[in-house]
Amino acid sequence: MKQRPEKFFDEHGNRLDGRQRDEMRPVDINIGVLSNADGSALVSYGKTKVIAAVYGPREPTWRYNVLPDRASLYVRYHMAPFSTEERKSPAPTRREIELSKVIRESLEPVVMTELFPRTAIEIYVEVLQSDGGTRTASITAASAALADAGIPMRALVGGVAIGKVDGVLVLDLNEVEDNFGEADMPVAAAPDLGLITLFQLNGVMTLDELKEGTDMALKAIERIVEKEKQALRESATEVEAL
Amino acid sequence: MKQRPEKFFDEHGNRLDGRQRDEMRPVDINIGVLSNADGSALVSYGKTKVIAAVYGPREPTWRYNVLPDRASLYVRYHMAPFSTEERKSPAPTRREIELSKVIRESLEPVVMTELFPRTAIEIYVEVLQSDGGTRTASITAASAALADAGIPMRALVGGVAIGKVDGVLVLDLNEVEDNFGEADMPVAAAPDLGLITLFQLNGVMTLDELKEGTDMALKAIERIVEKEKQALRESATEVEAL
Amino acid sequence: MKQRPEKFFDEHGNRLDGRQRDEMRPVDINIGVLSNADGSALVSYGKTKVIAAVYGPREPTWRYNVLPDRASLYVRYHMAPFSTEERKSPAPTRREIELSKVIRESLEPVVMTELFPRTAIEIYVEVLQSDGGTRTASITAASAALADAGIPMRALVGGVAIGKVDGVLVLDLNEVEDNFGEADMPVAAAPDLGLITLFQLNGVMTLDELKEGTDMALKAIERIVEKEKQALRESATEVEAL
Amino acid sequence: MSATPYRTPVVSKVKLETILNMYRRGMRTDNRDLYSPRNLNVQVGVIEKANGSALVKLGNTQVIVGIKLGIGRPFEDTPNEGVLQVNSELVPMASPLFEPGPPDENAVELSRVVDRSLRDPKAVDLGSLVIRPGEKAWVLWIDIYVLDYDGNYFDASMLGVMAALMNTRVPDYEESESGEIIIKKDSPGTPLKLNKRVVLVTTAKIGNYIVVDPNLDEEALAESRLVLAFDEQGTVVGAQKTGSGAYSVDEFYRAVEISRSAAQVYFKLLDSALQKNQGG
Amino acid sequence: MSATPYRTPVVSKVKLETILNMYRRGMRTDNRDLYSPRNLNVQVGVIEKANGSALVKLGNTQVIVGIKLGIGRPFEDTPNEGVLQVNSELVPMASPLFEPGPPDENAVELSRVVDRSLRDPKAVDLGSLVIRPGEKAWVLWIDIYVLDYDGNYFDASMLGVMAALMNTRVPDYEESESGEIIIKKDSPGTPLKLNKRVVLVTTAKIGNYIVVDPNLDEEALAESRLVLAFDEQGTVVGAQKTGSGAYSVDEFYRAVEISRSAAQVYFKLLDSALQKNQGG
Amino acid sequence: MSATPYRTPVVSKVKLETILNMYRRGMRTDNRDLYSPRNLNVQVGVIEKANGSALVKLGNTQVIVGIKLGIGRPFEDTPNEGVLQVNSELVPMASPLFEPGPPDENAVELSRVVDRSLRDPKAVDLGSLVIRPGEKAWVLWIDIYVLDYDGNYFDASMLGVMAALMNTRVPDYEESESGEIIIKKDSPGTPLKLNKRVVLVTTAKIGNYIVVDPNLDEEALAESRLVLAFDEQGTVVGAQKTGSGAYSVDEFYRAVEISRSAAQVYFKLLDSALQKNQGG
Repeated sequence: MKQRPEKFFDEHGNRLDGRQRDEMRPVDINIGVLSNADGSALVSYGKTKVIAAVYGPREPTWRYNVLPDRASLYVRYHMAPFSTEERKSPAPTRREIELSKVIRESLEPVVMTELFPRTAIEIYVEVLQSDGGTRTASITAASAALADAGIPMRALVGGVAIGKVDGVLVLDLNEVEDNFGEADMPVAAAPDLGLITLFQLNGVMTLDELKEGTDMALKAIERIVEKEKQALRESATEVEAL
Repeated sequence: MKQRPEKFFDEHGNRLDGRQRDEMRPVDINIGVLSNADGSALVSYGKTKVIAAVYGPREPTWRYNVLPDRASLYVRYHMAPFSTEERKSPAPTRREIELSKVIRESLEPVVMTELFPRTAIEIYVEVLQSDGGTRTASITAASAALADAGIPMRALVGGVAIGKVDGVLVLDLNEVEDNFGEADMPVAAAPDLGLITLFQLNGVMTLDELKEGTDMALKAIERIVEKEKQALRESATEVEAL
Repeated sequence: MKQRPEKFFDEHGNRLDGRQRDEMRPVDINIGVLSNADGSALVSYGKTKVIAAVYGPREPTWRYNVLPDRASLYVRYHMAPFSTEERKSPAPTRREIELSKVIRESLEPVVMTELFPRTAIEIYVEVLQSDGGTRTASITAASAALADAGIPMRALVGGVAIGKVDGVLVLDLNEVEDNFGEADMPVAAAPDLGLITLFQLNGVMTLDELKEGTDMALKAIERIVEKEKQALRESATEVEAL
Repeated sequence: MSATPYRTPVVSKVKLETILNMYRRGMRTDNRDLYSPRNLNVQVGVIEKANGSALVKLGNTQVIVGIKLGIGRPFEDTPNEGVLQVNSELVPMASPLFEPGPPDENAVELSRVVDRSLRDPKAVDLGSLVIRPGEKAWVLWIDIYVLDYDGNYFDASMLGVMAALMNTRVPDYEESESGEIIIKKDSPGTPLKLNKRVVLVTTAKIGNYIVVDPNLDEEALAESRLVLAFDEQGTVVGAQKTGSGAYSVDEFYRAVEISRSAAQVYFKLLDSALQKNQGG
Repeated sequence: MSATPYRTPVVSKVKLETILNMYRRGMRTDNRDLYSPRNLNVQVGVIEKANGSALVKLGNTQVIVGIKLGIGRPFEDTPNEGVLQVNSELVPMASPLFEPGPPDENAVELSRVVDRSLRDPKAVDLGSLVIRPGEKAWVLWIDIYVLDYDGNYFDASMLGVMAALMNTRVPDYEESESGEIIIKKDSPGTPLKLNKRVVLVTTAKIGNYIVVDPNLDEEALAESRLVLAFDEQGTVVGAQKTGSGAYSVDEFYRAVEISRSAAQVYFKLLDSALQKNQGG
Repeated sequence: MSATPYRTPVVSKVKLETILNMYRRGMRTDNRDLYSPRNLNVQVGVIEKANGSALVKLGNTQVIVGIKLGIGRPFEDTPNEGVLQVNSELVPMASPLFEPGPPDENAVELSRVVDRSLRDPKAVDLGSLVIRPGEKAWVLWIDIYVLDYDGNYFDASMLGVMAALMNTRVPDYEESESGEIIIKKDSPGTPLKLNKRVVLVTTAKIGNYIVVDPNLDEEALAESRLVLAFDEQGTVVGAQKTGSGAYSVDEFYRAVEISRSAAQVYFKLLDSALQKNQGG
């Protein structure tokens, strides 16, 4: 366990890693990093690194679970044993079970599952390194991987977590801010549709803080989805260039 | 762990909870306590409280297990984590696996499964509080819930446990008598058919004791099944009155 | 845990159990020891005792796993809890999972699975006593049980492990030689076809040692398969004699 | 693996129309207005062997909560606190939608949302549950059992948890010479210390409407639900969007405001249900 | 979840008629009368590495029992006793009716019936297995392996357990300076102390008949079975009705009486089988 | 239960013919000769939070290896050594042939072959990882993650393990007064001590040909594969035949010779990939 820092801001109001309160960590999106998957993306938010792969639409292995009017979405959020401070057992934890669910529910509003009845679209997310914000980075990666797989989507989705540390709202909280802060509020949205698709709050906030935080998240998500689009465009060009 | 009592009877020959040796604890049977289940019953023998719910006959979820000539009976006996002295893990124990089996086998002789081939009748029993005699109270509850679900039965079933403490046979043993007594003999029967449907002995008895105990149990079961019938009649009247 | 012996050979160059370096332990093969299984064999290499049973070809229980052009082979290698020095939990270990796989793969080259499409041939091996060489004894037992079940085979298979102790290659290593030696090299082969069907090396060998060891194993396997044939002939005669 | 649910109750288009028509007139099929929860009935102390317990009926949804205290070890990073453990089971008797087996993703989500909504605002005074710092502490097991499911187990469960916690007594104990903690079985004990009370408020988004405390039909029709935790001051102490739909920003803020008002209704319902229970 | 069995051997109506006809004449298909068990063959010490072991053949039903002693901790409520653990496996090689995997309800029932029938009459002197009260004790692992199943694994298993227990030696040990218990591997040890011997007697109810030691066909035809545990004095030390049928009170008492006589036959068969085994 | 695989990639007869035709001319579909492995690309230190890590691409097969050091207890029979633990996962993102869930027989086999090939030749100096003999030692967790599977995860995994081990630093620590080991989180640490380097070489037998480092198509066509572990001196330090086929003695020795040469190629490829990585 790391120690709780004495304070979360220096004398200039900067955060421990030098960022301002409404500043993202460097975001990196890499499309098509795997050869077998139908689509894939490697996304990093600072030291947080996740990889997402998409298979489908394909005939489901678990037949009993077929939906007659649309595709079933399957999501597995999983942390690599080496991704955490202490080695993590590979068996799925209750946290991973919950996160798989909320990530699925953050993508379902945008995937056009009605076009592929009786099929499965499988999304596998592996957290390679965890430094805060893994679920929101996973949503960004899954969205990009879905697009890379050519699966029709109403819009792209991106995610980011808002934190509250020393009573101040901060954008894209890192692990120390998450572990020792007062609140962690992960948000995902599809800016092109104006839709919030994930919302969780783990901590305490006034109503005003909740609104301020949500607005801060939505603005950042616009920029993240812009990055997604750019990465997808570049990846398409690459293919063309081959 | 409770302590072993010094003796199980007071100077008047009464048991620790004031009962005489052939006296039941107060029996309470409450029909139709759940809205979703096709039938349900809440049964208490003193502090022992169990609830049973019945679904079916319905198309089985586990298809491979279909019987061509009758319904399959499914029974799950399960203890709530808060039902026992020390908190019980919700994972099924070997005891719960065995008890699910013997409860199922105590009901199969009376359920007219031959009327519903290729279907499943599911019986879920939850022990809410355990103070001795949970399996026999569960059988009584399951029998009442089956009747409440309108499932045709040859007869009602009831159960009670005979104990042996300080060398004396007692009716409807409670937890202390069970834990520290010499024998626990749970019996279930369908008095209207004159059939014993459950019989177990956990302890040591002479042949005479075994017979005396069995007779004592069968007499008590007659009274328990009377209570069942009365509760079912009252519940039917209630519905009528609506 | 047993102690590591000071040396593995006495002054005459004999091993701790009196054998010479290229000497097998007594091999015993007993055919048809079970009444239910379609074929069975009890095999001992010294104190190592394994029993193998074969069912099939029969309709597979696990339907999804049907192969359209041949039978599926199922192998379970399992150790009885009392077979080892310390009691072994009956839950399958990673070792048992791996050994089930390599035993299956050592038998597949000789079983004429193409004659029975869409069926399952199940092979159950139970190690009753483990004293080194259980996997190779299991292969011998499984081969004999397959033949006893009347399943057409291209050839019989036998197995034996080569060890290296005090720098010397030895045939059919026992448990002490396995635990404290420098190498354990299990080999299985079908001598009539000149085929190696199992090869593993757990330890360190020069290329020359590896070749010398392989040759030593193959020669021993010829004798083991001869014993298998003899046991099968005698068992056939017995049946005739009934 | 989380999968799109397939065992969902089927609700016809006609029913949807009927329900939306009623909403237009500010009404619901079970005679409520859009922002009122169902009737609440609470019985506390139903499990005498537990340290605290409550049976809650929110409409036809029934939840039983049992609380057990046992001796354990504090977590390494909180040596001065007792241990809070929340577990929930959606037992198969409660609904044809539930299956036997270990907790599925829905039961896990319920446990974790309740857990966070208690833990983050420090609703339970965990500091009062330490026995010997870093060595011995009470483990507070909260077991939620959904017995009958007619929609909205979130709110019903948290009301049950609150009633059970308020009803919980921490047993007296003594230390043996060798330092062992011996619980005095039949001692009166002392009431568990709570810092604040918390409720969960679930709203469902159906068409353009936001309704409080959805019943089973409404849950089946809802695109999405928002579960918000509030304390009595109206501070948000937890949140979870659940379900496969999404919210516009406007809808979202509207749901938050509606929930905040409903939270105060729940606190009042809980108080009066507890009073009735004590009176009865 | 316990389910009505579906993998049961199918026995034709014709066979049932044949069998009942024979019963009428006091005979069975395998040349026994109604109240006699099948032939018993016992080999002890078959697993040299176990502390005790036996291979039992009751007709074509084969069971191997291995007994292991290890160092463990007494249970808290019995600080002066060793720990008895009974486990059984119905391994898939034994029958097409058995499946691989963790013990199912039948294997669990077998373990628990054997366990209770040993524990309640104190058949094993567990007091002799304590090493340091409350701290160290022998754990006596009894592992039952049904290798070939032609009906009635209850009786065969208990005969195997008895033969193996009578064949078990408790290893010698010494305490190291630090208080560790070091087992002397190749020591002769001392025989395990038994207080009494116990057998299980299974009777099947087929039509109006009660038959002892049913074979596989008879089990398939039986409405129900009664498993009774007896000591050599004829005291009942355990009981279990198993199977989906029921007993009239009269049938039940008849089965008890028949079983009680058969128990004495089993004790004799066991003795002579053990004698033969030693002689051989 | 191990079952004949059924989820194998289907390769047409035509493709087999094409491939064999190319082999006859000493060529392969991906422009290699029969005995050359694919291109190797290695990135070390990709997981900053791990004590060592490497991402390896062998052709299109990608493997990431993470190494974690934690404080544990030496095994009883090796009180003077640290503990080596190898675990691998064939995660479902890597291939439509892989399924989610606990490691299957293939993942278990991969873990165990890598483990033995490190353990038997004492590749890691486990003696340097003991902290207090018999009491405290480093546990070296090697986690292999196959991310993209285009054949031959054995060789790719071991190359990743080697690169990650060479990149691993053992943290500094201090002992508290009470004897606890406190890891200094941001200390530079010291490089892990390796005694030797090991590679795995997989050859596939296709028709009469033996080819090194088979890709996915070749694996699908191969009757059998041989995995051999070598150190830099060419000593064999492990072996595993895998797959449902068999080898004639001649083929077998041929495969061993070919593998031995290929091992040296792997060592060179690894060196130059590491150099490139450091240079970049």
